[in-house]
Amino acid sequence: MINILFFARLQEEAGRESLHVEKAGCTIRELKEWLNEEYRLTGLNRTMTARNEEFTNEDAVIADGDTIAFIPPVSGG
Amino acid sequence: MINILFFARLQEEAGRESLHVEKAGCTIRELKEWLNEEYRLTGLNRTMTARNEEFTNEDAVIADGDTIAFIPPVSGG
Amino acid sequence: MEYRYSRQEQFAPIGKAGQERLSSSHALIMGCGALGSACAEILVRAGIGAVTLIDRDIVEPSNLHRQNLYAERDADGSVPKAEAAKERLLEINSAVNIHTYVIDAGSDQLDKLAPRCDVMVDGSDNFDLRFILNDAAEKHGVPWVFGAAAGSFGMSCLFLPGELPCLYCLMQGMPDGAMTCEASGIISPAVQMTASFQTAEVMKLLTGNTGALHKKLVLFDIWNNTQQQFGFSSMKNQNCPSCGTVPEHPHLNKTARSSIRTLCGSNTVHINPGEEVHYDFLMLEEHLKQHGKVKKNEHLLTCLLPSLRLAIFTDGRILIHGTNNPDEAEAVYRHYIETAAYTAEKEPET
Amino acid sequence: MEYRYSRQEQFAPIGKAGQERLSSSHALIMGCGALGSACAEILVRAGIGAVTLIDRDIVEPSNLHRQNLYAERDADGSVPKAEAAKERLLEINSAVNIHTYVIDAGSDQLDKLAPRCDVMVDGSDNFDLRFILNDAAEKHGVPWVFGAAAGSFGMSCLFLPGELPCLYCLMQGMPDGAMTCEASGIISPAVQMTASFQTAEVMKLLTGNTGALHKKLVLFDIWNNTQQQFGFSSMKNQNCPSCGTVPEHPHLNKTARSSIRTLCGSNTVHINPGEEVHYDFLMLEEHLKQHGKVKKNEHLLTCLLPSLRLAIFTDGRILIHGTNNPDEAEAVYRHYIETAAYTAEKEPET
Repeated sequence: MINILFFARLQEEAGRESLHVEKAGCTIRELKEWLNEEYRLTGLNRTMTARNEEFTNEDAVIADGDTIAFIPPVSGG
Repeated sequence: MINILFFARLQEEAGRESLHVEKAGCTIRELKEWLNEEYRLTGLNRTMTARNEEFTNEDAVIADGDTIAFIPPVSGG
Repeated sequence: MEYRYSRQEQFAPIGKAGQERLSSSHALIMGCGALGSACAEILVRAGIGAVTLIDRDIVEPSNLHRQNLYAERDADGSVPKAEAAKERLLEINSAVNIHTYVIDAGSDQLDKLAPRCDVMVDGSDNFDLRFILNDAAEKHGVPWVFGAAAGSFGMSCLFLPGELPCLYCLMQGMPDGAMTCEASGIISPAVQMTASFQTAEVMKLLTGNTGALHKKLVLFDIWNNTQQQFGFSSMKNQNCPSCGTVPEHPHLNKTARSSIRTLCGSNTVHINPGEEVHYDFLMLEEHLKQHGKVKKNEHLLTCLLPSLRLAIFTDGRILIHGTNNPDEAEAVYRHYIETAAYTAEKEPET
Repeated sequence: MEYRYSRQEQFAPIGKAGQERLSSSHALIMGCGALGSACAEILVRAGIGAVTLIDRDIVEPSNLHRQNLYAERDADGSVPKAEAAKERLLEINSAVNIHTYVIDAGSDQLDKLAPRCDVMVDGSDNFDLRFILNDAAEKHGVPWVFGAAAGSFGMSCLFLPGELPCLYCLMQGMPDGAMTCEASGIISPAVQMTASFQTAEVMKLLTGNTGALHKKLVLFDIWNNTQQQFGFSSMKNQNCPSCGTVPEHPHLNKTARSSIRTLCGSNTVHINPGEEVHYDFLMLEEHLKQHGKVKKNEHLLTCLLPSLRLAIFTDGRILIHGTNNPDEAEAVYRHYIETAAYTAEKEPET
């Protein structure tokens, strides 16, 4: 079981702040593809990703119990 | 084993941000007395206390794995 | 051209309806130091309908590094903080009604002013005043938001009478060893962050977003990058003297009395004669100019002594800058001022 | 009387030594909107030695709810933000050296200005400019602090060339779907909190407290009371075009070209003719006053058309208020302005 956190725009799109799913063993890239299909989340390709509060790249493999956070950038200033 | 967090003035007095000790089963009051003796922490009587991120009073009994935070007030403004 | 509040109304939880509610709301700002002036600026820019500013102090050079409404001219002119704040706030938003009280507010004044406002914002620097605010809030059913900052720490918490435990439930008495700006210094980002927490709760409350209220005490250290939040709903004490089933509001029932207090974060002692005292400023000026340079403005008279500076308000209060020692301050008061003054008892102006 | 920075020096990690370092430091503030003006005020109050303010825009009424250096008179007078900011900052602290550039800064200007400062503060509202800042920082070894806010969200991160991965390592390209003030609105507490995070890092850096630097990206939502911090030390990409072993600084090498862009958070289109254009303001005034009321100040000429307002800068840039549509803006430009102007090619002023 892994824990997924959504922020900012993605929170609105997903309609929720978090998600628990059985996706241990897949890569970040595979998880993004799955979320795009299942939840119609857009722009995930260009969304920063953290695993257990550390940024990570798309090749990283997700372990059981990991928390994955998707961080879509804020632009205003 | 319990986890103790110090903030503000108490952090300076204790010289550390946290402490892990075998104090499950005692009350907050007893823990304060023990900390006063062992670590010479002053003013603990008038320090707000939280257990697992919820404020609690001095009669509460601490369970194994609890996180106890001592929150000495800040006064300036 | 775009409407003044268009970007704030575009924020969905506020919208046009929230903006209208905000524009008919009234906040009391207790203290116009660092937190009070930061909160006042945010709320006035946001388009609140009215603010009441209360402060007993004047702008000093050592305030300028963290108190965002004041400029060098305010310190040079020894302008009372509430008046300097009002002037700048009106330049920012002339549509807001701004009421000022240059007084050492205590239980009498807060008991009268609390029921006239929708929320009270804590910009004070001591827990004596916070317990008075807490009692006034509970007695009149007015929410208030606690805020405090020192060093790189800050804390904030909204109190909702009738719904949440009160400050007295949480602290169960006057704290000792609280962190002050005097001892720990203070940096401006800690001030602005505390004020951000305070005003976010006030904006939620006044725009009708009660579901978004935090209902936790937040504590942070911006230098060491920590932030903690603590719930307190279980702390309600039915026997609490401030909010219990038979409330006594003990801090509202203290009678005003004379006081000599060191002010937080400035090398200054504040003397409150207790009852209102009216000086003959002409006589006082004649007397004091033998000792040092005297200046007057509409709010006060200042005298520069060799190592101290006196500021005497029209209501009889005195600030003695250049000392932290209440005994020294009292001796100065007796030596230079008391003998030159006559006393007239009067009701407080509020 | 107490020294201006006494409470800041009393904060032990700064002290007298830190204050001295701060007073000989120079910060570049890229953009004087909400974050830029909040950061500038904090750093100028804190006693930084010098700031360089860069902004292409003028003060608008819809800025006032969140942009803390500006007053109603600045919006009434269509004053450029960098100039209005400078005026207020000098009232606050006349000892600080303040340099202003009312320009649409791009790679040329930042390549020149970056090496003259100790830190760059991101007060911009778009990632085009942030990637230019990032390249200029990496090329010249100057730290910069990213900041962004929209709705009730904010994020901040300090980048340290040579020590930490850069913005490009983290984002790996221009983001799409980033939150803007246009779409999500913006509330002032989110601005002040973001600026608090940014300036805390800048103060640590400039006072020599490098051990206290956060080295994480922080993200918060002040309406929903969340805050998260993310480390990024493992993200260093040796092939990064901005900070890798063979850096190309691609965003610094783009040649300036004409652009038509919608500005974040205001119903405005910005037209940059690319090369510097010098209008004959007298001729332009004659021409435009047939269509609407014309006003001039030392920085620009404005013309109030039935549903739009034009602001034409001396360097040839144009703001068209009242539309978000670049095509409409371009048509207006061609119709009202281009025909009345003559062009002279010149080097940028910086």
